[in-house]
Amino acid sequence: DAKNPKIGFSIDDLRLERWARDRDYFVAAAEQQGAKVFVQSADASEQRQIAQIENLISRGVDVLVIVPYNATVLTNAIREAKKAKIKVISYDRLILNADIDAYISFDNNMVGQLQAQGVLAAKPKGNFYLLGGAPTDSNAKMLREGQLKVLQPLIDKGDVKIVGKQWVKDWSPSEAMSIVENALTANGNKIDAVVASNDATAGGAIQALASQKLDGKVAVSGQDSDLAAVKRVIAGTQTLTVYKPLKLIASEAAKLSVQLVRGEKPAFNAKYNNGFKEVDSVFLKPIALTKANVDVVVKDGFYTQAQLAAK
Amino acid sequence: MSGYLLEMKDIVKKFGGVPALDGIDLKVSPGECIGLCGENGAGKSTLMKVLSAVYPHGTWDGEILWNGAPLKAQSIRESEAAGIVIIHQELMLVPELSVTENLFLGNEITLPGGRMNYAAMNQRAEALLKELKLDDVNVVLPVSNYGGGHQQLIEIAKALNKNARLLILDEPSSSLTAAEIQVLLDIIRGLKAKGVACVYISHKLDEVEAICDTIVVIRDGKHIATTPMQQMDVRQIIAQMVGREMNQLYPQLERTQGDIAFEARNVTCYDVDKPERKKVKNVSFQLRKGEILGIAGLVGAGRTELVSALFGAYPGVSEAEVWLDGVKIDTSTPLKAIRNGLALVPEDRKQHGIVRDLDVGQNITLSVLGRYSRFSRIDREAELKTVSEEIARLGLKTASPFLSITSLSGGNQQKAVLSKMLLTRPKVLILDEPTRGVDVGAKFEIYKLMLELASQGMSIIMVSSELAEVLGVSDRVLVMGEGELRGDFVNQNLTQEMLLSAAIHQ
Amino acid sequence: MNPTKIKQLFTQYKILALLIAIAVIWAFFSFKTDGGFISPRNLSNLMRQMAVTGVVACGMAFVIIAGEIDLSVGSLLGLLGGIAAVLDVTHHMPVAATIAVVLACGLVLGLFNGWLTAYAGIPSFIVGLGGMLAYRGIVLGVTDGATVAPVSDSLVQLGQGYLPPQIGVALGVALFVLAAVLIWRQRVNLARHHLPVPALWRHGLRLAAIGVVLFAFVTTLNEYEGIPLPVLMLLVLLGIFSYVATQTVFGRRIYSVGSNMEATRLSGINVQAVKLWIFGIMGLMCALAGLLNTARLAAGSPSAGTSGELDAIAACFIGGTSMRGGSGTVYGALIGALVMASLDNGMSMLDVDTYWQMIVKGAILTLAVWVDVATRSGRR
Amino acid sequence: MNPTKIKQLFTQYKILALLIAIAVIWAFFSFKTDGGFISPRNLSNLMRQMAVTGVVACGMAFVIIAGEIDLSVGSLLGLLGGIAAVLDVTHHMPVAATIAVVLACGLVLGLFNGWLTAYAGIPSFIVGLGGMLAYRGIVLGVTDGATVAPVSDSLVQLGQGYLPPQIGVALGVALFVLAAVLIWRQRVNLARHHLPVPALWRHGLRLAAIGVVLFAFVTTLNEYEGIPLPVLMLLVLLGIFSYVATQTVFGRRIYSVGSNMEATRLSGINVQAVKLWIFGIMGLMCALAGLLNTARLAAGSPSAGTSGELDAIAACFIGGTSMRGGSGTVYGALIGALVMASLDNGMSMLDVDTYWQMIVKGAILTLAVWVDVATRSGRR
Ligand SMILES: Nc1ncnc2c1ncn2[C@@H]1O[C@H](COP(=O)(O)OP(=O)(O)OP(=O)(O)O)[C@@H](O)[C@H]1O
Ligand SMILES: Nc1ncnc2c1ncn2[C@@H]1O[C@H](COP(=O)(O)OP(=O)(O)OP(=O)(O)O)[C@@H](O)[C@H]1O
Ligand SMILES: O[C@@H]1[C@@H](O)[C@H](O)OC[C@H]1O
Ligand SMILES: [Mg+2]
Ligand SMILES: [Mg+2]
Repeated sequence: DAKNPKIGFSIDDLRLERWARDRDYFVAAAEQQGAKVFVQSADASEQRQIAQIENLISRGVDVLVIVPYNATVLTNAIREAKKAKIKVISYDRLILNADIDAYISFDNNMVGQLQAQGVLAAKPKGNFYLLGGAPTDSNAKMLREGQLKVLQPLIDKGDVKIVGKQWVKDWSPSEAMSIVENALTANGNKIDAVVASNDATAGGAIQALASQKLDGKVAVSGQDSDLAAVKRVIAGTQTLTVYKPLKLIASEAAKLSVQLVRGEKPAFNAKYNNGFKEVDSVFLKPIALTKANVDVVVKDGFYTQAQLAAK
Repeated sequence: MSGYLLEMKDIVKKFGGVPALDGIDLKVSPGECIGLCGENGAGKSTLMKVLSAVYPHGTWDGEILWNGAPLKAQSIRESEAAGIVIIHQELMLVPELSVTENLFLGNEITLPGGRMNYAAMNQRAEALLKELKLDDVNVVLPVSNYGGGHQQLIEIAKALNKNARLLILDEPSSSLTAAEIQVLLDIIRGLKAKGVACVYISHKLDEVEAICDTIVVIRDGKHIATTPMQQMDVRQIIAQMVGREMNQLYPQLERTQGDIAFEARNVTCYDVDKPERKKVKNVSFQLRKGEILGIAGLVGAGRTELVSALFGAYPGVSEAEVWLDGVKIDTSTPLKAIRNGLALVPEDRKQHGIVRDLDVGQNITLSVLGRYSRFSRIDREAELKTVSEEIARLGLKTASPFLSITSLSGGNQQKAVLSKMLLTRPKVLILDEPTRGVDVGAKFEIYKLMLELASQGMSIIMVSSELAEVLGVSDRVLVMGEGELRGDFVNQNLTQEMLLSAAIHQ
Repeated sequence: MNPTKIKQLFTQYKILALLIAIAVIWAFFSFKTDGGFISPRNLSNLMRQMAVTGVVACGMAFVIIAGEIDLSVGSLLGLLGGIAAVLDVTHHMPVAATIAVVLACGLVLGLFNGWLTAYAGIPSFIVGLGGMLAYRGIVLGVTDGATVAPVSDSLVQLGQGYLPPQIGVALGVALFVLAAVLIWRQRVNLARHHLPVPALWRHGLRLAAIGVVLFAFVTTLNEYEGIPLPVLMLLVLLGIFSYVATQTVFGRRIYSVGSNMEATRLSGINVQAVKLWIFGIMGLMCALAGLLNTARLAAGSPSAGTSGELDAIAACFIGGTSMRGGSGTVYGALIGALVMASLDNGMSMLDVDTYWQMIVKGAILTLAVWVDVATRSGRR
Repeated sequence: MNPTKIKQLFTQYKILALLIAIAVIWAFFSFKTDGGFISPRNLSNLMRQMAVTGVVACGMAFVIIAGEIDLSVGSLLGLLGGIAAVLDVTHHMPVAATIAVVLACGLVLGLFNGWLTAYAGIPSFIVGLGGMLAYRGIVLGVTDGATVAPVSDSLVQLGQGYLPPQIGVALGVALFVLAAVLIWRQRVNLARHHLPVPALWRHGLRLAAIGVVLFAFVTTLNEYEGIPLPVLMLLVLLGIFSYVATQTVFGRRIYSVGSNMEATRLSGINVQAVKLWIFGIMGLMCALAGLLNTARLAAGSPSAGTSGELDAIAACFIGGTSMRGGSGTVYGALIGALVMASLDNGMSMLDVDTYWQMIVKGAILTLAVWVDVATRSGRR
């Protein structure tokens, strides 16, 4: 009911660090608004995610908040939800070809741009390796677009040479590590920057660099501000991580969900085409986090000073 | 036309370069029964596998003429189509399928659409089994419900069900009792009368004598002699087989018996699948030091169950109280049984005896490996020394202790299993059908060994379906029937008839 | 009843332990979700969720009974589903043609697996492992790593459609009659072969139980939207596979090959051909499952079916198919699939943490089989 | 040489087909990468990349030889690696203590798996399937889904360290001497038992081959940074496992149990204890592999080791371990792991598309085993 709405939160994969934080922030914010949250994690399986969404529907939730594993396969599940008059919000990742009510995310194109810019700030020219995200993730494509938007002019000019690019299945660190190890070998260590699309893959890449004693010498990007990544930024082995204030997106999303159920008008700031319709969207601003401004995460209460200092 | 149904000429078959058959000839006329004799490993089964295309044409050299025309069968299907049907030495039944399904395996009667015509097949199956006097077999039950003897008869029925012009029987009677063997021999006589030819392989030479017209003897893969049976007797066959005269089949050795050494009380076994049924009912018996106790009975009498329960090897639920030298011992697992002085040589060599992937020597030392090791490290020297001694002691025929156990003939595999258990130096040795499929020469060796062991004070229990053998070596004979003990005889003036009637009558 | 009697009962009705397990699981979840678990809607969900695994498990049961294993099915179903999506989305093929082509591809690929196992003599485990990689690679190639969508409505219907309620009722009645006839014929046959015929009340009880289950099944599903088409397909497959397994020569040979391949070969049966066709059927089932999956996802996804082989294999083993081949049933495999789907569904309804879900599911899998092993009579 | 002779050769030296396969693969990649593939640096990489799989494969070889299988190893190594990371990062335990605790956990969990298989009688396939889920669930619980980093330098050293070149050379020489002594002893023994002793030149040739390989191995790796510690660990394990398999009572029993469990039991061997310990060893290997993996990633990742079981199992089968148990070697398994790592490494150096990588890997897996099957002398 409208006073105490039931929210179903379907997450792709809790094996990726950031989603656990999203969950915690989201649940806290939603409960503050008087809502009850049911959380499900699909462990990177589309079948499981669909089944879980179906189950959430049969439990009679009022609104579904979904982090899709595969952006394209939820059409039927969402049609079921619509039939049951359930509102659907696409969280962080855009669900394609489906009748969703809202999309809330950071501007992923912007994240990609920040990543490329951050790396360029450290290495204005040279051999770049593009380490993409999961090929099933719509964000991965948007990130790549953003990265190329910044890099393409320099590539055309000849300042930057792309020596290789691969997608990393399920954003897996160990896969990222092998890819970079072999890229280093194939290029005789002549790689100046790795544009990694998130911190998990960046971690793998840096480990591969470390075994060549190249960590800190090669520029590496990332996103999410995972604790380990922020520590690496402080240590100088990772050039930047894009900080996306998860508390903000989570609380905004919680607010959005409750508003949709209560029939209130949320404050959207954009529209985005998902192949089915122009979806009302909320875009939040990501922040590039480097050694210079790393204290932002502490000020924001994202981490404590002690957490960052701990060895 | 030569008039022969089958002519095999100069057959040579090699395994990994070593010839198992070295230029063998065999001729069979319609209605003739050939007795194919030879020691274990002589090549009898191999020759028959060549004939029945288990080894397809091209994997051996030589020529087969069938009705005067060359036969180049590539598969069993083709040889069967020609009319050659074989009953294999090893049981070849599918345990999960019903008796009917087994009888018709590869030969099913079908309804349109590949449906099994169970009605027709069951009927025919029942008729077939009736011919074999197997009235107590229910054709719709899985074949695994029946024991070794019944299965062998079912196997025979399966062959009879095919339209054979030449029937090969490779040791069809190894787990049959006298009465059943008679039935089998009668059936073969009937077939002969209908013009069906047979090749009969058996180490029970009295059967061979009773049924065969011609004796073909081979030794080490070579043809030794082909002689009409009228000109032969069992002794001569044996002489041709082993290459020397053997004037007695059962060795004699003066022995004395000591006090009661072993006692089993109230052994009861419950059926594995139907726990309410008892397969062995409250059997108790005693055994003296140095005594050889034969256990006779019809197939399915529960002898195997009895001895496996004593050894902690019965797969179902069992109760047994076992006493050795006046002390109650724990024999709830084979390990404990062996530690407490028991040893069992199981009936089913393939399933329970040999370990296929180990070599001959490793099989022999399996039970006592700990003896040849320090800190778990095996002392190869000591192990090999023992193995060599054992091979010599039992006359085990093998080119080297490092050969795979599966490359040995059945009789020699049996010796290896026997040797393995003897190395545990048991006080009581239990042998379940120790000479099944073993040739006369080797049998003699095994009996001799048993007598020697007994004279050294070992007590021996021997389960056997061959009454002659039971009478030949035991000091005392127990007779079992339907899970009960039905007789306990001292082996003096005892006859096969007395044992049989005890087994049948309450 | 004393323990021995109970054991006997379990040995005789091997499926009993499983049914009890399902009953316990369902009761538990229903209690915990205030009946939400057994709501018509959720049961409908549950069965649709198990359909893909169920279809694969049907084929896998034959493969395992024949003493082989097929690890490539997850990738193969992904590939075939991907092909279906490409044909539908990119080439706008009519649905019937798409289905025909996909089934044909499935058969061919299955036969290829079978050929490698039976004729080239490569252990099926390896063939499966190789196929698992290769077929997944081909999906990625075919779809270019991207999800192919949106699939046409008529194809989607295959996964999301329902049988009209009246037809559902008719089906239920027909099945009940069939069960009655079969039980009757069984009694007649038992009597003819002088085997003990169970008391009439026993069989009556069984028939009544079947009737109740059928009634509950049809009415529950009709209360929601009707019998879902995938569930109908599963029922049809169950019928066909059980018939093949128990009534046809081919079916009996599957058991025979799995139980004693050497004896079967020496009986003059072309065991290679039998194996070839078993894998062919497995391929067909992968095609069906792939179509279903694509219909359900309304898209061909390159990662579809990942680790589907484990689910299917687990379903077979939970359902009492022997690891060594030679014994097992198709209905057992389906019940196994149902157990797993129930666990997934129930726990997700209870909002259990993922990691707890995994732990519990792992534990229950093991436990279920352990109960099965322990209740089978006293073999050691 | 005529075909029969060649077949005989392959039958006698089962590993020959594999070595040739590796040679072909290496030659191909070296050619394609202009020698980049066999550069010291890449070979060093290659071997480090195969270390984790190799360690697991050692344990898995025993499990498979004993006629069982363990599907839980991927999750288990993830869990143990996760524990290592937590102890190191969160609790700042000294490395030695971390290693000790993780090894102990590995042993205990392995024994638990073994107990379920051997004593509770649950088929190992199911135990593994359950463990695969449950252990992964526990990792997620333990790490709360977060990557645990950064791991202390001394732990990282375990995965990234190198042996000083001199020690490497010394090791190579020692191994060569050992090989010479072993071959010599074999000759003496054969002679003493009047068994045919192969011609001296044959053994000489073999020794020379060993010498060349050792020399190439040590110098190549020294040319880069020295023998990597994980590779050293693999060598040590190879030595220990081969010794156990061929020289000890326990090893003999592994083969015996796998070949004919019933006969082994009837020979008075506690087959349950043997199985228990085999799984215990498997657990230990998972602990080592988990430590290595965490050291290599310098982090405990909740997804570490996913599908590691398949790699290890594939390595064993490629390396000639029989699916039915009873035969196989540890060095075969390691060579199998090397084949797969070579394929992965080479193709990723060539920047082959992922989907081609998978297709090729799948095809080559199957092909390798097929060559192996086909060259073994005719079964009949
Ligand atoms: N598949 C095989 N591989 C290698 N050697 C074999 C094979 N089959 C049989 N042999 C060898 O061929 C020889 C003949 O064996 P065969 O089984 O024909 O003997 P047999 O006369 O039937 O003996 P038995 O009376 O014990 O049955 C034996 O030395 C045996 O070791
Ligand atoms: N190892 C075993 N495992 C399971 N069942 C067995 C085993 N050995 C024998 N049986 C069963 O025991 C029953 C009788 O077998 P068999 O005919 O060998 O009887 P037996 O009592 O051993 O006969 P005999 O008195 O001739 O030794 C059969 O039902 C058979 O299936
Ligand atoms: O934050 C990232 C998210 O946007 C992406 O979709 O998945 C990977 C995460 O790291
Ligand atoms: Mg023979
Ligand atoms: Mg018996």
